[in-house]
Amino acid sequence: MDTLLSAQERDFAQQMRQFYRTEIPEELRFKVATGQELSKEDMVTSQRILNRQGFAVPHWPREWGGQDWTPVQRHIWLEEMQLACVPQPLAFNTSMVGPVIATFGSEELKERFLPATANLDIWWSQGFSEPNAGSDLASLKTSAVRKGDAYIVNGQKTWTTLGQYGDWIFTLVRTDPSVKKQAGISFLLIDMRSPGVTVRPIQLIDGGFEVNEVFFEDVEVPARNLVGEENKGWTYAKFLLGNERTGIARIGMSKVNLARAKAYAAVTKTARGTLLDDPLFSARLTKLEAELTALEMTQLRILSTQSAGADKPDPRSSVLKLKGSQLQEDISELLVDVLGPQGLDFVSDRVQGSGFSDLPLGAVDALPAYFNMRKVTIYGGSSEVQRGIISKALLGL
Amino acid sequence: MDTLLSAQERDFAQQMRQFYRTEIPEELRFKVATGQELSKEDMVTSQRILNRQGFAVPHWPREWGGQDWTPVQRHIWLEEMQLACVPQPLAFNTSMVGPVIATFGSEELKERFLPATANLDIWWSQGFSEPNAGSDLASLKTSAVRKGDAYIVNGQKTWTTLGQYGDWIFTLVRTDPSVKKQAGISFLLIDMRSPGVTVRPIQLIDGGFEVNEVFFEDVEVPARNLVGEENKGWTYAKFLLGNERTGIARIGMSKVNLARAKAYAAVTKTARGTLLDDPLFSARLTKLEAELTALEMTQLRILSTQSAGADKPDPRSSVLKLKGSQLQEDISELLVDVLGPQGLDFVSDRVQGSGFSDLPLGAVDALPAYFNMRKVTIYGGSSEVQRGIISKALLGL
Amino acid sequence: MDLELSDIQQELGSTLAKYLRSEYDQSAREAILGSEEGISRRQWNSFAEMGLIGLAVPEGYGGAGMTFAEVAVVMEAFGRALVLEPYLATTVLGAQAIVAAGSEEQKRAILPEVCEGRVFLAFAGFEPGQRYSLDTPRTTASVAANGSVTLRGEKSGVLGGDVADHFIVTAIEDGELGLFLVDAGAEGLRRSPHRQADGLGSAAVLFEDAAAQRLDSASAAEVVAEVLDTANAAIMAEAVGAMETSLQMTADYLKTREQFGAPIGANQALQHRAADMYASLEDARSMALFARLAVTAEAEGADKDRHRDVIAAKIIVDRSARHISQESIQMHGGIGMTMEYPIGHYAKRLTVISRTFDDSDSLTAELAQLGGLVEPYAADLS
Amino acid sequence: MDLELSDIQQELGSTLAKYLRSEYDQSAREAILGSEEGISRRQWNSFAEMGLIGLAVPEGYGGAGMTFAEVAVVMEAFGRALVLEPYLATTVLGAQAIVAAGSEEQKRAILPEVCEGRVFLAFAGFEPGQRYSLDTPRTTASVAANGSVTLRGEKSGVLGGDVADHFIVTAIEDGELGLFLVDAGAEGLRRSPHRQADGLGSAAVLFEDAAAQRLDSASAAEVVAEVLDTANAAIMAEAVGAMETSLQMTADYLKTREQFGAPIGANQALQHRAADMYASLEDARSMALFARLAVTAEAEGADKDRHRDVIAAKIIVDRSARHISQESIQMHGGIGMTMEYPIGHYAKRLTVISRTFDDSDSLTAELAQLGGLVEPYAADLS
Repeated sequence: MDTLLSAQERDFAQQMRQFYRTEIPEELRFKVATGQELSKEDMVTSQRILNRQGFAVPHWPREWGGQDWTPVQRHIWLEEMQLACVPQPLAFNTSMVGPVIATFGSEELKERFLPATANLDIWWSQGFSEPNAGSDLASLKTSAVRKGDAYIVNGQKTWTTLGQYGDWIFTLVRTDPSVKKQAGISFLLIDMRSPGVTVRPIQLIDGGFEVNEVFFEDVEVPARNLVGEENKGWTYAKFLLGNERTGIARIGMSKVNLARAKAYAAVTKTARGTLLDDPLFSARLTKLEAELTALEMTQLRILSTQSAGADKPDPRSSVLKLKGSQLQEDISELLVDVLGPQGLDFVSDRVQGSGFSDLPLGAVDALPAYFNMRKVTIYGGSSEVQRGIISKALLGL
Repeated sequence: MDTLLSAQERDFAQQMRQFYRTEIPEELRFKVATGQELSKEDMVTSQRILNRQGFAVPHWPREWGGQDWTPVQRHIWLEEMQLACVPQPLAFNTSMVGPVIATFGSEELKERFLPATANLDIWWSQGFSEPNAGSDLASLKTSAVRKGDAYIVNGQKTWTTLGQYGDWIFTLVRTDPSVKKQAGISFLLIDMRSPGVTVRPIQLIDGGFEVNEVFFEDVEVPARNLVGEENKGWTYAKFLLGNERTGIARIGMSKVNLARAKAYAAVTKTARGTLLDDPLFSARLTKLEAELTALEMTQLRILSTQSAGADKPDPRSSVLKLKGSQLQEDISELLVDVLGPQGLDFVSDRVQGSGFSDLPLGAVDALPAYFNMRKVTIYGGSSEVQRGIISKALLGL
Repeated sequence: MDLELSDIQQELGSTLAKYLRSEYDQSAREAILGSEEGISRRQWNSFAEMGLIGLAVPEGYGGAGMTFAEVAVVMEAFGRALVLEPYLATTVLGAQAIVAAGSEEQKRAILPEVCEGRVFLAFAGFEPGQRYSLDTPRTTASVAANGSVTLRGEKSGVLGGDVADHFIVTAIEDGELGLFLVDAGAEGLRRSPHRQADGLGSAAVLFEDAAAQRLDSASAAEVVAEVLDTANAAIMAEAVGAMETSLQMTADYLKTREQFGAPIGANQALQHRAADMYASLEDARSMALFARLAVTAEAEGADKDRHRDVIAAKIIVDRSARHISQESIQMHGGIGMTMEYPIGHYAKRLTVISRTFDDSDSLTAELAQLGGLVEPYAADLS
Repeated sequence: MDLELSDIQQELGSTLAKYLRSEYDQSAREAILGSEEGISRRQWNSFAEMGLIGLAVPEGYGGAGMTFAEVAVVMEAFGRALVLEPYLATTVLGAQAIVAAGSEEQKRAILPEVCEGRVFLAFAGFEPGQRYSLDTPRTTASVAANGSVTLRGEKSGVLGGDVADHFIVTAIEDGELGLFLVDAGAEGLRRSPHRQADGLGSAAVLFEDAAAQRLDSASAAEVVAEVLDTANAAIMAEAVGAMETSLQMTADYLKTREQFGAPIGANQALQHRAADMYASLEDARSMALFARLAVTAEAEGADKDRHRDVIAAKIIVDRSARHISQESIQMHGGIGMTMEYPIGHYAKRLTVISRTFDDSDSLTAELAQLGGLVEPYAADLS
């Protein structure tokens, strides 16, 4: 895609590439490249290196560590990061709560939280979803009742990703139950070490504990932790969810995973050569490569439109999410199928006991990743929600 | 599938096979086998031979030419007919109007019409659909107003298949516009040579003229041509449409077409051998073969249930239509792709001018058939209607 | 033509279903899954008492002398309940191999114990780096001067190999494929137990001059082919059970889960997709039956088409398993991805089944190579 | 990065769109389709007057000296209107081949006439029984003692061959691929005119010692490769135009056609499928652009990837064309199958486009053979 970039953009890409590949510890990037789980420390280490350089929150206002980059530069920043297998800055901090505080928070909140958020000194968790809400987010029930200088919070959140690491949680809470559901919601920041906060991990079918339930029982939250105005939370949430879609197609990561599938297939022997030579396997792989290229071009087209100054809702963003998530799932399945019968166990290490053969490349992560990837067509606006958005734009019905 | 049949059923199949392959002129069967269009005479010839043997309307009451066959025998009768490439009895006569007259008609109507209908002495056309009705059949507007001993019919029907050959047309007409739409409909038989009847052919994208519009302008229809009771037509129509689904999966025909694709591919040279050896082509073919086998087993399972005496609505019939029509379309596409670039013209003959090579097998009919087959997921209860029926059975919502 | 279950099969199916509903519900299964061995020997004893384990073993060796048709009924019921015990490994693969290839003495020594539920068997055929190929193992058998046989080599993906008491092992002896019986306690045998994604146990097994007996009452290649075809038919029946329950659960969820003030099943887009799942299930049911008929056919020449029919069936069952497992989770949303909720467990089993013994690409290529199902001359007028 | 159309391109596109809306509407097109030749020479003259035919021909030969990027704008507009005249044959295939391979004299003799709309060209490369292969024609060129060249052989699927005045023909001369120019009136040339399913004209052409001139100012194989890549990029642009109109028509139909008292577009199942069509269209649009960029790239080494990028693009465009053409008819129901209603015409053109120059299987196999698009070392940390 390099040929589409201007000379300056190519320089910028080169600079990013260089930075990522020399400054971020290879050991971290190797973990990402081979699908290993990152520890909290890994993510903190990486984000702090990025932040030192101003690469953690480039889309934030300049005074809080942002950069005046063009949409294309922001794309290059993220794409090169993914291609270099650099752990991404924690989205809860950088794409979600950070921009909300920067846009709607008081000066005091900004000073208190933004630098620490950019540097991952605070690990934020997200407290939006509730057990019976799903795509109907606004039907949330967690209540915050004002009592003097504090809110008393009661209720339950769920699907809190990496909540086990969380220092603070940004929540949507119902502050006025008497009005229609969107109108009575506020955006409240809660210290997770407050008495009455309990985090319960949920095991997923990939075997891991990525998400959590968070319970609030008479949790006292200082009123100054309210972002913006009371009962305006839904507006802030919509702003946040709009940001969430940025980069959601994860094209760079999908490229890396396709490249892995290709590299592994090339060393996988079959009766007639390698798996990469197998006509059916390579046809499937090739079609995915073409699909991914199409999606990348769509992303670039959107960027080009944005660069030309357009700023209205674009149903092509929904195509990015719809197709990008499907591709992530399909590629995860391809990685499973490279392994054949040796990819069916949940194992913690490719190296087996003495005398036993090592398991093939990908044997540890491919199948768990396949199951984990089921989430990408569900979260961040499910595929069904995206189709609804597109058909609304197309038909207006 | 022979091994699933009892000894008697195998004998029966053998007898059918023998009859079809010796009694029906090879020239007719060759036309069917190679996708050529049949003339009216071809169809009449074939049906009369079948009728002479009692094989045109086996599912009718015995006194009107039917046979007391089991569901399995009826299946064998049709399956072997399709495998032998015998032109099928005209559905409008044998599956549609015949059973309606036999079940709901007066003795006089039966005597007047049934023998001639079975023998294709009368060619029936269907007058149900109207231009703005589509799947919402009951919203039909063609009116029949009683005037003395006759109805005066005004309105328009469409999608009348082979209406250009029609002697008579069975219609749904509105006899009472004052009640809810299903309640005011009658089932009326109209002589197409009556003054005021006009047939206008509609050209389809396959280049042919398979369907027609039929216009009625003050057409006087004797009241004795009413089937059953006035305003009960919707009941008879539902009975008829229920019958229409019989054999709609057309598995025998799909087998013949897959066999054609296979035979043609085997003589189609590619850079590395024949098209039948091409891994991607043969994978696609093979999957279709497996799909077709699955559908055939589903049909047999339904038959087995019927033979065991069950007689309630069975959503598996909708699966037959849904999957069977999709397969017909997919196989028609495969036949196009066997031809490659030489399948893209509409031509009337494989043999070209002197000195020019003959066109490959299938070049005349494959692409027109592909376009024509678009109808099978639309008519007889579209795929969308079938999904609705299934989900209703599944969810009851 | 009669494709209905016989009275005996219906009785077997409903008795077993009743048992599993009360004794093998979600919480019982969870407890087994969380246990050290990952199986319940108490359940296994119950299965033995119900006569399930020796169902297709001749009566002379302690079995019930029935056929694979009855085994398929059990597998389908086990699929509905996601039974974790090594029935496929012991009854379908192991016992069948011994019945087919064992000497009278070997059968008498092992089969009665198997039928009584006292020992587990496992078939060790697949090897690291060999994918789904079974024809040319690198494991070798050597004969010592005293006539004793020992094996050297490594097997992987040995279903039930984590708990097996006896292994039925493929190995090359003098350039020919052979089948061998190895005691799990034999010196020179080591195993590395694994859990599959679906919770079922398997193992890699290392043979370092482990003592073995030949199972040579029939051609090893033929026995392996027949046992694998039967095992494939068995997991198709199991898959149908698992898909049926998946669809039922999904339908129930669509009917009861409310969003935006209505059950999510009120969404026509989901209704139509549920209908497609139903169609997929019927395809799979039909082809599981097709495979069952192929492995139980007694007509002349039926074995010629057995393998072809089984792999054709598996192509469809795998496709349906993929479709139904993916859609069930999608329609459940996040809850479907949790271990606490059963639907994901079904998806995991179905995902593994469609890659057990072979995968879609290998099946498709093989069926094409066998010439497919439709004769190209069907279009002739002969 | 700037992927927007230039001002000139936008102007070209909107002028042409305006012209086609008023002069090439459904009834105008129907009349052309029903005419003897199946094309309108009057329209062709208008296209010439608008400078479209010689758009990418150098100014010295009567053209406008622009690039393929502008030709793509024309093709997309033609796709929206389903233009029947042989623009692809004459401008994209024919003129480009002569520009690339003709001598100065040959270019001066032919190109000005082409640009003025006075002659049609056609590229005769495909042969009966050779499917999509262009490398090894069986047509041969022989040189007489007096140096004159004649061709023997048969070409098929010659786009625009029914009306062409000059053919650009591939043939083997002394074991090497060559390009030749043959006058349509040459003795020994006969053609059998055909209409494609989409109404476009083509022909089989027989050369029986027909007199020819060599086009040998550049390597024939390279010229053929480049011309075909460009032609593929051109039909992708056309396909995008046709798909865009198909989707728009389908959306309009869903909004306006009522059934059971509501627009059929109120059915959520259809809404979601329409959304999938939109996503398919965007994929195709992106890949048509990708192909256009590949054939117009001037960066160093860009030609290395040109063919690879073009075929990758065509895989997606074909897939989208299939999806959108099939779904548009299905959503229209019976009316979509009639010649009177335009949607079926779009489906026919899209069906033909996805089998012109190559088909999905051949493209997929070729792209795989070229190594695909993603470098396997992307996963490295290098």
